[in-house]
Amino acid sequence: MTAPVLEIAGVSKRFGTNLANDDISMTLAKGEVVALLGENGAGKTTLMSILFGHYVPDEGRILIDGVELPPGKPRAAIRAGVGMVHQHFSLAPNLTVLENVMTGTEKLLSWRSETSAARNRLLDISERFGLKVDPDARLGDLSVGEQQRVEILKALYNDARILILDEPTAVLTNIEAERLFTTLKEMASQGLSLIFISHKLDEVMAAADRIVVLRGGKMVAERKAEDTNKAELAELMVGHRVTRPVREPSKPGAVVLEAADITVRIGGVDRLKSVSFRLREGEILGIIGVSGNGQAALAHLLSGTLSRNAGDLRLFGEPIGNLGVADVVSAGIGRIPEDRNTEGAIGEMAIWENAVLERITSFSRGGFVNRKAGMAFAREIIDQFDVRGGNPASRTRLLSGGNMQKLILGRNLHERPRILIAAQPARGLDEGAVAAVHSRLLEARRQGTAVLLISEDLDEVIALADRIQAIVGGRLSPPVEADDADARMLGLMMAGEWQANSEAGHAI
Amino acid sequence: MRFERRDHRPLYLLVLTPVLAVIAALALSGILIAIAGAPVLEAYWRILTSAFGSRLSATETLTRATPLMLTGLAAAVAFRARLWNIGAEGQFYLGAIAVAAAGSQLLAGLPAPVVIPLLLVIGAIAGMALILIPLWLRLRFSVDEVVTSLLLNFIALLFVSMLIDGVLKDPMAFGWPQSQPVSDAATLPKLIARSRLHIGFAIAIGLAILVHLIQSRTVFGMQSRAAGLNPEGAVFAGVPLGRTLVKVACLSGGLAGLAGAIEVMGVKGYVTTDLSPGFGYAGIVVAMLANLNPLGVVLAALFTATMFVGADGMSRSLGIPTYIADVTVALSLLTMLIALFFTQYRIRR
Amino acid sequence: MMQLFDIVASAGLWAAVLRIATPLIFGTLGALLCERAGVLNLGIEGIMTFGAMIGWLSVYHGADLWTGLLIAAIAGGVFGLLHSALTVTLGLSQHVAGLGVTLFASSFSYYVFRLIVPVANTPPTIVPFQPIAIPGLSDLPFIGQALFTQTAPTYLAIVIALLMAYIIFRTPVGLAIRMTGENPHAAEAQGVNPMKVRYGAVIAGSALMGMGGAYLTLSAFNSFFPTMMQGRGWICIALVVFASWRPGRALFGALLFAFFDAFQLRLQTVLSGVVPYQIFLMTPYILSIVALAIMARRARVPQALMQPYRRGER
Amino acid sequence: AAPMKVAGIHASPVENAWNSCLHKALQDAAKEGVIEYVFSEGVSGTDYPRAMREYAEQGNKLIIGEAYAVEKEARQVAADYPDTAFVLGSSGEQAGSNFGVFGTWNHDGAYLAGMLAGKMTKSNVVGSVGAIPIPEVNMLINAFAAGVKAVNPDAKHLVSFIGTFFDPPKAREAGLAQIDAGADILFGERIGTADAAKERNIKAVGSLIDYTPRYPDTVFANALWGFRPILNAAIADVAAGKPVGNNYTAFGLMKEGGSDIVYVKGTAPADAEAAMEAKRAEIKAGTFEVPKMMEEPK
Ligand SMILES: Nc1ncnc2c1ncn2[C@@H]1O[C@H](COP(=O)(O)OP(=O)(O)OP(=O)(O)O)[C@@H](O)[C@H]1O
Ligand SMILES: Nc1ncnc2c1ncn2[C@@H]1O[C@H](COP(=O)(O)OP(=O)(O)OP(=O)(O)O)[C@@H](O)[C@H]1O
Ligand SMILES: [Mg+2]
Ligand SMILES: [Mg+2]
Repeated sequence: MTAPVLEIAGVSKRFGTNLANDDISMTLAKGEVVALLGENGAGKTTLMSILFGHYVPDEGRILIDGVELPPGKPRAAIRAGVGMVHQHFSLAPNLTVLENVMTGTEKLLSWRSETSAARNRLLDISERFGLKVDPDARLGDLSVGEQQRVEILKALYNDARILILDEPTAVLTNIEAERLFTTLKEMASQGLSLIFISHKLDEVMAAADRIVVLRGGKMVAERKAEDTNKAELAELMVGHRVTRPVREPSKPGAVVLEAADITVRIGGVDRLKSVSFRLREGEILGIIGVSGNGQAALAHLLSGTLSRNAGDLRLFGEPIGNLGVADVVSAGIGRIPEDRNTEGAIGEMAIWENAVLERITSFSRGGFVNRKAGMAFAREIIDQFDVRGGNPASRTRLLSGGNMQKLILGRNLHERPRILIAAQPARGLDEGAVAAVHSRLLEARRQGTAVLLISEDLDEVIALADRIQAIVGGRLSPPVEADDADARMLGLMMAGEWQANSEAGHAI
Repeated sequence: MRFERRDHRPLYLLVLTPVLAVIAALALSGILIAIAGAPVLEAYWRILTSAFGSRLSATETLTRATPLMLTGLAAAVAFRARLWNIGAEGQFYLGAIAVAAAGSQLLAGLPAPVVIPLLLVIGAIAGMALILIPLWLRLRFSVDEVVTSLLLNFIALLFVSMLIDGVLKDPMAFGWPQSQPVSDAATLPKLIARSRLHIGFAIAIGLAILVHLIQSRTVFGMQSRAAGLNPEGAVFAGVPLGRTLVKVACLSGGLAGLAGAIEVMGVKGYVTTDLSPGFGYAGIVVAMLANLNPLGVVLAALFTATMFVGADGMSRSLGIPTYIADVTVALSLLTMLIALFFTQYRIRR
Repeated sequence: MMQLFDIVASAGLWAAVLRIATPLIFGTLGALLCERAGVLNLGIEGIMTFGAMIGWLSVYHGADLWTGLLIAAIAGGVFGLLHSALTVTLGLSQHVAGLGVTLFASSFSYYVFRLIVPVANTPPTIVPFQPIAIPGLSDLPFIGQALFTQTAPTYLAIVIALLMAYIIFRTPVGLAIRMTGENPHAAEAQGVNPMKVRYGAVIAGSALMGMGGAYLTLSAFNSFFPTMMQGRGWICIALVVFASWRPGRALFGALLFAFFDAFQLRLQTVLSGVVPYQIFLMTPYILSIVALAIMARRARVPQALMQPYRRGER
Repeated sequence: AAPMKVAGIHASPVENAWNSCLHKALQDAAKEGVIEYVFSEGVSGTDYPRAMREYAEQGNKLIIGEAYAVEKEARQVAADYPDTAFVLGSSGEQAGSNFGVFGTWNHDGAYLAGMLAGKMTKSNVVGSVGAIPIPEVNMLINAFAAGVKAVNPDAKHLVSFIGTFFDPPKAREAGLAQIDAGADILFGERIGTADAAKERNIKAVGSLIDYTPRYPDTVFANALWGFRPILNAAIADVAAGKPVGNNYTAFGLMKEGGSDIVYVKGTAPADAEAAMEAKRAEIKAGTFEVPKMMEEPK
């Protein structure tokens, strides 16, 4: 075997009392694709940040082609050929693509930016790797997928030979993700070495040559892709066997929520166009679709933060007007927002406050908050939903994504809602956390809750939903029974193919 | 060298760091005092006695702390909700002029128990009215309120200057631009006779406690905090964002207006354009020193007033330039800010 | 109406506009540079005061005018260093640190001035910058007298405005500054040290503020007075927003503001006593707010403005 | 006898012309060994009463300053410290036995300077730049204008206020604006005005103190005001144990020798100087009184 391009030797890093990386060593060969796998908080991002010079390790060394990198110097890492695509994009929305890419690439104290040369070079690279972008577009105007491309181009522009991608597909649609991995494979064949982090085992199995698993800051396993399988990886990650729960047959009850010809217009654009659906007690209705097709508007409408421009909504059989958040909550509708960090929780507030904020009227009297009751409520959620990493009084920001999601689930399911609007409930979670969220949703269904599951993850929807509708360009397809559906058919629906066939009844 | 956020704040640190800050500030201003040729140790002693050494100095310190508490609360309330109200100075003046207008003309002749509460409310309302302008601009046009509220300070001051030079001018002031005085009934009773300390001081402390209760115990307090920390999250949780901000703004502007009202009714009796030596701006610093905690504001205001009154008196008794007082206050604020930082962070490597 | 027209058509008005605008141009550019890198510098009022004091004091003690201006710039830079230490290294709240710097810098200026300069019946004077008639241009009718008979710092201010526009939009360091103001994490990820960029921008910006203050004592007037800054620094903070963080527009904004001021001074000579003088003085502030309301939607605030950047913290 | 302990409290920095009159007189007295002088400057309205009390408690016998912004409280303080004498610049009346007041009445000089200016102007436009229209500023500007009108009824008189006591660059701009509007002689109630005149090579009149040394070829006349006579009278009263609850303004009048005009001879036409000197003599003799007009000049 040839000498590794990258060697991580005995790296440890401590945050306060928390040992985030514990004596980790690994290597990467030229042209190799390594997947880094682990639960939320296992230390993956930390390790990669050390490699890139964001963090200074407490112990250990990073060697590129056998030469040690000075710790804590991103510039040195870039020079040595390391490129990093961050878990949370590091881009400036107000600058152009070219400006985002060019930052820091020239000698700082020169009298001129060689803009046109840089534009040509960027176009060359984007041509070569099939990553198409408009260099002069304002970054904030691009879709998430395009922004991801810019992130990769940034690294390639710096002549990266080692590319690190931290959860690159967390915000991409399946199609975009597939396209990305094709590109990455292509890059590897051109001699680039890659490390990517992902929670999606399918991706890992499909794209990686080798898989490294972290747990609790330690490296617990290393496998060649051909020598392992999804089940083993899941078990290695979590430390015990994980199985995703399966849906049992159920008898849906009465229709609790019915939408007819609903239209929602935001800023002059129709985000929802005559959308109709029916949601029954004890069933999960899955709404699939590529993000940006109206899911957010649908979720916000039903969550009480958006009002409709046209159409009828019937709740428990009664026609209703526009709903505010308070109405929605008091009507017994639970809501799991798409983005737990911005909408789902207020990071700087205590866990108990986040638990009660949306139903504050039931935890207050005469305008005064009943702190004791709130704390008790939070403690119950923490116990029942296995929220780890904090007590009711600690700041919510300190919870990991999975645990924050459990908190959000808990505050909604605790009161056994009649309807639950769940938008991307398992996004970015590790295998164990995904299983936990899924089983909670199924349990709610068993207890008679009507669940509207909005998701981009086909596997998730097929596994959980009783019926499935696709959302495309603000329109909703007719429902199909999940048992009749397969990935190919759903793929067609997500591409908007139902319209052609819908006249022929439910021919598919 | 890096800074790392502390998980726990040990008690000794919370006590020790402010003390170190004061020592550092005094050491630095000691250098300046020495340069002026005055005995440094004696200067320190004079600072102490000038702030608390006699009945006069102690009551003066508390009197000067009173408006700082109120403007400090105004800033703390607004900043908690991320409403960057830099306009307390202008709100202070509007509160003051409203009280002067009402207290000298409209309500003259009413007995004290009626007129005093009424005037306090009027002062608060005037402060609210002014802050609603930047708030409206923010909600309607998304104009950053830092700048608009700052600019409104100058407009408010000129407006007051115009009034006290015109319709509200005191004809007994021989043409000097000053407002008519508020009636005797409208003068706040003294807390201590033969001093300037008035019940406004007690009102300020009472309001600090009230604001503390509002912020820590009420639904509105929780919602305004949520709105400040994460507006999107707050909206999702059903917090009426606009309405909450309006309420926060009214509370903040009201407190600043009240500060002006109380300064007029308690101390000066009428309005001139030099009523406030920057109380509105100082309130911002007081609020930050207090970490936006309403009860902390009381302490921070007392601290600031102590430093000022102490150093001011010291300069007089030692015959060094009066400006040393502001220098000492500024140094204490800066060192105190740094000290507060180190109660939250530790140095690593 | 005729009188108003005469005022606007007088070369004297436009010459005054440039003079009144000069300290504002320096200050606004300084504040703009800081904010482009993500740091609000409310220390400006104090830094300008100190610049005015130290620049004047240096010349009073024998330095030549340009050295005085340079010393004011350096002193401004030193206060910029203080502000950076507080807001960049420690990441303290930028409002408050700025107000603290202003309080310190201005009271310190007065204290030093009082210690060093003996109190005299009238404040001691220096020989300030003299107007330079630019040969050829200054002989042009109207424009010549209006624009080309200023003192050297005024020309310098305009050159700096154009230079800054070039640097911010056309050079690598300008891009690094903009990126730091938009997203310091992204800057760091590209190997640009946001801390250093912020330090540099705040120090350089504060140096400009110091020069703006010095203009008042080295050109607009020939003595230093405590309290002479009169809120000019705060105006600059407003002008930065008015200018949507663009140097060219900052130049325009400063000139516009100065126009209001020069205009009201002249309007008083024809309308004296009819309208309270406070109304005239208010106009520039009111119009600034109106302009903000009109422009705000289009303004692109640096996204990381007022957000501290701490390495290794999320 | 040991020098009397006297304290000065200045709301403005002592560079401010008015305060500098007080400050200079006090410093001179201290140099002569008559008094022992301590002072505070830049004292805001809120802090002013405290400064008075502190100086009183420190055993100062006489406290000199300005009550304008604190008229009510200052009297309160005086009442609380009956053993200390307070003599303050004020628009109000004296109070009790220990609270004396004085005004700044140098309008006689301003009137006389106006008489010179009225004969000197070629454009027939003169201008005055003031701080804010308070009575004593108004009186001064009105007297100047009256002097101009007395000798040249057709002359036009421009007035600007800069809205603050302390912004010399702004006063200069206001002066330039008046020159642009045609004025060729400026009356500078505020420092900074003469700078405009100097820049445009016209003449200016100063107020309170003698500006001619500072602007040799520009300021040709000054309406002086001397505080020393007032101070001497107050010191004498205190030393003699007499109550100081008097109005000391008169000691600052021209006919009492407190104020005067100084001018550069030969700048104005000889007949103008002669006419002015005649008026000056009348004022000193008490046969002519310059009108006291306190309303805002138009
Ligand atoms: N800046 C920080 N300050 C303090 N602790 C941190 C910091 N960053 C990470 N940690 C700690 O390090 C541990 C590892 O975090 P890291 O972000 O590396 O996890 P991860 O494996 O990337 O998780 P995920 O899959 O959720 O992205 C966490 O448990 C956390 O406690
Ligand atoms: N500033 C911080 N200080 C200390 N611990 C932190 C900090 N930020 C995050 N953590 C810890 O990091 C761990 C992982 O957090 P992280 O945000 O990576 O979760 P995540 O699952 O990746 O969330 P997301 O899905 O939103 O990316 C958590 O255990 C949390 O306690
Ligand atoms: Mg991670
Ligand atoms: Mg994650």
